[in-house]
Amino acid sequence: MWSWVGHRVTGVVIFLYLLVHVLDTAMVRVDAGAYDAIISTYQTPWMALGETGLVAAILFHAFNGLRLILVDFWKQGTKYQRQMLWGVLILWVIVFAGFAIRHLSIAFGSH
Amino acid sequence: MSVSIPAPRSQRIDPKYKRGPKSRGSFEMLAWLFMRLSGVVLIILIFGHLFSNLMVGEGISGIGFGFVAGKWASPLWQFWDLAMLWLAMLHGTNGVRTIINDYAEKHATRAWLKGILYVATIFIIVLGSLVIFTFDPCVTGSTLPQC
Amino acid sequence: MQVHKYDVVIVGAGGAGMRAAIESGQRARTAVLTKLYPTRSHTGAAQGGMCAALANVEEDNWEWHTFDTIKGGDYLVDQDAAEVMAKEAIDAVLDLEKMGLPFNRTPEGKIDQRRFGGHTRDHGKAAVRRACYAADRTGHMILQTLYQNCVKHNVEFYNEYYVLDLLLVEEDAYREDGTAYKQKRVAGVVSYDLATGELHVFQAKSVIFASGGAGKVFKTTSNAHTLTGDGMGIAFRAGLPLEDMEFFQFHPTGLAGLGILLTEGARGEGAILRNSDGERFMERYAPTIKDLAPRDIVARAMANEVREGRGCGPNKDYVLLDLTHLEPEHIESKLPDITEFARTYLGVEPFTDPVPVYPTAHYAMGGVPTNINTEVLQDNDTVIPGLYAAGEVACVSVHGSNRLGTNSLLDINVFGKRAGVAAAEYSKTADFVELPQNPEAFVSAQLEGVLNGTGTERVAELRSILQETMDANVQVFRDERSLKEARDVIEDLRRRYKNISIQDKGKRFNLDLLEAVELGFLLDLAEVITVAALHRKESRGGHYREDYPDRDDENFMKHSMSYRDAEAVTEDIKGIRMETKPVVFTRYQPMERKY
Amino acid sequence: MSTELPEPPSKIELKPGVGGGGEVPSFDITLRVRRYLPEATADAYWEDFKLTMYGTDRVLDALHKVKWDHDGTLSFRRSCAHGVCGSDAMRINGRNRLACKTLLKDLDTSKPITVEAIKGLPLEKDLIVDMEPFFQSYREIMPFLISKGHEPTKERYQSAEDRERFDDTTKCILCAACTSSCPVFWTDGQYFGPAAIVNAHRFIFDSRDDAGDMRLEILNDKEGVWRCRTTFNCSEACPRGIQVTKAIAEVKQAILARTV
Ligand SMILES: Cc1cc2nc3c(=O)[nH]c(=O)nc-3n(C[C@H](O)[C@H](O)[C@H](O)COP(=O)(O)OP(=O)(O)OC[C@H]3O[C@@H](n4cnc5c(N)ncnc54)[C@H](O)[C@@H]3O)c2cc1C
Ligand code: HEM
Ligand code: SF4
Ligand code: F3S
Ligand code: FES
Repeated sequence: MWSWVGHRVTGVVIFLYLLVHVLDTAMVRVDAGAYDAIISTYQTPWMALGETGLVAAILFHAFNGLRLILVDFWKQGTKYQRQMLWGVLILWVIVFAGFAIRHLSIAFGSH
Repeated sequence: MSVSIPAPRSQRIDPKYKRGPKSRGSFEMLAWLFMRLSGVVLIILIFGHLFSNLMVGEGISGIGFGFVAGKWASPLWQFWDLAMLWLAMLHGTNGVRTIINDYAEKHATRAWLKGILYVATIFIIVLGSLVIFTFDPCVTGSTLPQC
Repeated sequence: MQVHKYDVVIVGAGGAGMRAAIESGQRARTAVLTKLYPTRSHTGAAQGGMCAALANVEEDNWEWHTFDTIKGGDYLVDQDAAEVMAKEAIDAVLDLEKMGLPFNRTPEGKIDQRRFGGHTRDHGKAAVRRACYAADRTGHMILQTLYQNCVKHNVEFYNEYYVLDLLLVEEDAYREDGTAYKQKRVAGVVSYDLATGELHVFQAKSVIFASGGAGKVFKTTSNAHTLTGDGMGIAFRAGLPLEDMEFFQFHPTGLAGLGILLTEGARGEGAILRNSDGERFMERYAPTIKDLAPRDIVARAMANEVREGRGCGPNKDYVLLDLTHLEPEHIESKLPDITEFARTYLGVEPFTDPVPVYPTAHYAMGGVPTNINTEVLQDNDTVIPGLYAAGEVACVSVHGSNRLGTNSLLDINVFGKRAGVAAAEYSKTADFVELPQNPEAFVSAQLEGVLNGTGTERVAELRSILQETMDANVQVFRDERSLKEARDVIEDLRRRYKNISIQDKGKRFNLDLLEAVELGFLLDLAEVITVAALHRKESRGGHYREDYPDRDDENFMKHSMSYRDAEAVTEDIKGIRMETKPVVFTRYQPMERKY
Repeated sequence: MSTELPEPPSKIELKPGVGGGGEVPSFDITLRVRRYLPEATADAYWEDFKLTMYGTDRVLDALHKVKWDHDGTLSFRRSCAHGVCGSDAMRINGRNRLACKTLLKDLDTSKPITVEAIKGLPLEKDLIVDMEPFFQSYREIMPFLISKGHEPTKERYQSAEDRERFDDTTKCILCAACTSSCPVFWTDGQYFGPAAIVNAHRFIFDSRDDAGDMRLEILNDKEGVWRCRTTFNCSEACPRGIQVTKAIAEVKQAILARTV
């Protein structure tokens, strides 16, 4: 059940972010300077942390989404759902660690 | 203290447990299918997006107006972002629609929330598409060399 | 109080009640009153199978089945009834299959059959494969299938309605020879809605009793907590006789100490019993069919082993059921549930270790007397128009003094169907009998009495004393001393019962109140069982008197009929009159019962 | 097919101490029950009972002990006491189980054992809920064999493999442990719920049945299978070990296969 709660929460978080993200990207159509100003707030360490969280959410949602798709379409899916959940978590930790190291070092390093 | 309570169980089925009318067609099935198909495609799109924006080169620090303009100069990236926008929005909207259906108990609340959701979705999709299609590297404030 | 009117009212939604409802529901306006949700009925606990001479896997015919039933019942079986049952068995099974029951199949796709205790080919020559089954969940599948078909036919259920009284009126009538008698007629039933605490009177042209057994008079029993003999108790209080109540079946293989049943099908599939010496002791008691001898014989053999010091365990009070020589896959496919019971409840792994077992109170052969058309009798031969009974509550009598395994699932289907048809047909020709004044008066006074009781006795305590004394004194072995002891304890409990009080005074889901009412039924029935057992000074089938170890056809080849009668005194008990009823013979003469 | 086996030996050596034994250990527990007595108080509350129980006792025995020795007003349903009738599904330590199948010794007895009614169905009293909505969903999926064509005189034939196809879902005892553990069912109670789908599955995949399409049509609904979010709570709760989520997945596939 908790994997589902996680999936739902991350889904909503990503969705809300997406709304904002499209709006801010829309600034490129209005004024290039304004866009750069907005983007520069993304480049502050605080926002970097937020970005990292967002990517964590996307990664979990994506991997777990794949698991759900396998549960639905692969014959043995329901049998191995628990193992696959472990797989999702392990994959998530690895990929996320890789991302966080790179992203945070860039974000903090540049300031 | 004793509270008065209505008789609990009627003979047959209490009207309040009656299910609403059956939904026609296979909308829910198609929505379900769409979630899975778009999910698979989104993985590629989003991972590609994240990778090219945050991992390659200077990562987040490299992003700016110029970066975007450079990307959208290529039709591949235009198409990529357009597909991502549509799929993610529809996927997300449908996801949030299920969530609203789950948690909003009253019919009116449901209708309102979904109304807001759909308006927001349409707005964002239209806006996003316009931005991608009508992108102009020489918009006001642009400091790109070609302008 | 509310009054409802139906053509047919069925009391109980177990196998018998729902089989009747399927028939009756399609013919007449029918209501089913049940104290449990239908699928909670104890028919669902039955495991092993349901016999019918389908001859799907080997040669068989219904006459052999009749013979086995009669012999198994130690010749106290009414042979016309046994013939009806064995003959209609075949259709009963096929009906269920057509309703959708998922039987296990043979390689050709027919219904598979397996061996079961006491079922033989050609009058006892060898064990025969006659039991149709669905793994060890036959009863579950029957109950579900019947409920499904009730849903299909839109049967009206009143769930969690406890029937607490039967409304009978008496009329003057004359027999053919001119003698006068009181003819009873059925007007309806009074029930209690558990959810609201309201009384509902159901007026009906026909009433079918299908309320199941009474195993809870004993402590160690395979029966559900809710099998408190309500139907029998109600009939007895309403002045109807109870037939053959001394015959109670003890199933050999209950999980030791718990009573949870391990089906005889286990032995059908090859499991055997062993004592503390590792000896397969059934070879001594029934040299031909050994572990597949009828239940009474096996249960006594087990009790005897324990009594003679060859029991196992710290208290040497049980024997072992050994499945270890069987293929695990075979057990897992044929007996999945019971192996799980052994694991869950005793922590024993049946594939590697033998399972502790001991006889457990299982089945009431006796009950409300009916003829083969399921019409209830008010004496040896007078039918009560409109009143029917089927299933464990009834005594047709197809089981005589000992029921063969699988014959009860058969009984509920064959006679349940007959009852449903007969009750519906009767309701088409009959008028409603007028309800008596204040039909609910008796029940409401009784309930008020319990609710307002300020005594010091607790229901649970009285019940556990009763159950313990019945286990100790009226079990597999009985004698005059033990029975008298039980009788005295019951008498004392009846006195104390007048002085009970309960804690829940509410109207909603007051199970405290109903447990008190149920205890009343249990006490009545325990008393009848004990008195009838004292009265029958012989040993036959499930009734074994150590002081009279032999069958005595001369004096006791007859059914016993217990009546409630304030005037009478039997075996020093006031209020019960014992009479007898002849056994119906068609073609099988009594022989010594040997296996 | 009873295989013909060689006669087992008349006598065997028993392993020492076989058949269990030794003193049955006793232990103390705290049973924390969610009480709701609408005739006395408007709100539900927790009540603790301290009990001494024995080795093979189950949660049902503890509840009986409370009812019979301490507080007769405690109300709960039960009948068979060995996990076959489906009366006593309840939430024990936060998980749906049958009280009669949950041995106390398998729980952590150092902490209070919490017992409450199953969720999502209207609460009536203590551990008793109104089961009608649950059975209503069950009835709606047409849980009975519908077979067109004329009836054979004898049984319909069915191969052992065809019989095996739906074996898992025939085991259902309608205890509602699954449906009342489903977070989607908790939300508004409109979802058909896993139990109804399990019972539809039992007929959809029965080779003798001809109405599979109608059932698929019923479940191809906004309250039908598509509401399942594969949370697996149902599979974990089922006391009969039915692979509930798998059954639901198979029904989804069947609907897809039939429309696409
Ligand atoms: C563990 C076990 C295994 C068995 N295995 C086999 C087997 O393998 N083969 C075989 O042939 N037989 C077997 N039997 C015996 C057989 O299952 C039962 O005898 C038979 O199912 C009884 O069916 P019934 O319909 O008469 O009663 P039940 O199924 O017990 O139903 C009784 C019904 O009456 C209702 N009721 C009771 N009192 C009242 C009241 N006061 N008001 C309203 N309703 C009431 C109950 O709600 C219930 O619906 C087994 C029995 C047990 C206990
Ligand atoms: C990265 C690739 C993605 C994959 C593989 C994926 C996969 C899925 C799947 C399979 C579901 C259905 C779950 C179910 O039916 O139980 C789902 C639900 C959902 N997704 Fe995604 N998704 C992805 C990206 C996104 C994005 C970008 C958003 C936000 C815009 C999003 C928001 C949602 C929401 C809100 C739900 C509903 C959750 C629920 O009902 O519990 N997803 N996702
Ligand atoms: S599927 Fe399992 S949990 Fe659900 S009702 Fe059936 S038996 Fe109970
Ligand atoms: S718990 Fe509910 S969400 Fe689906 S997997 Fe089971 S039905
Ligand atoms: S009491 Fe029957 S399932 Fe628990």
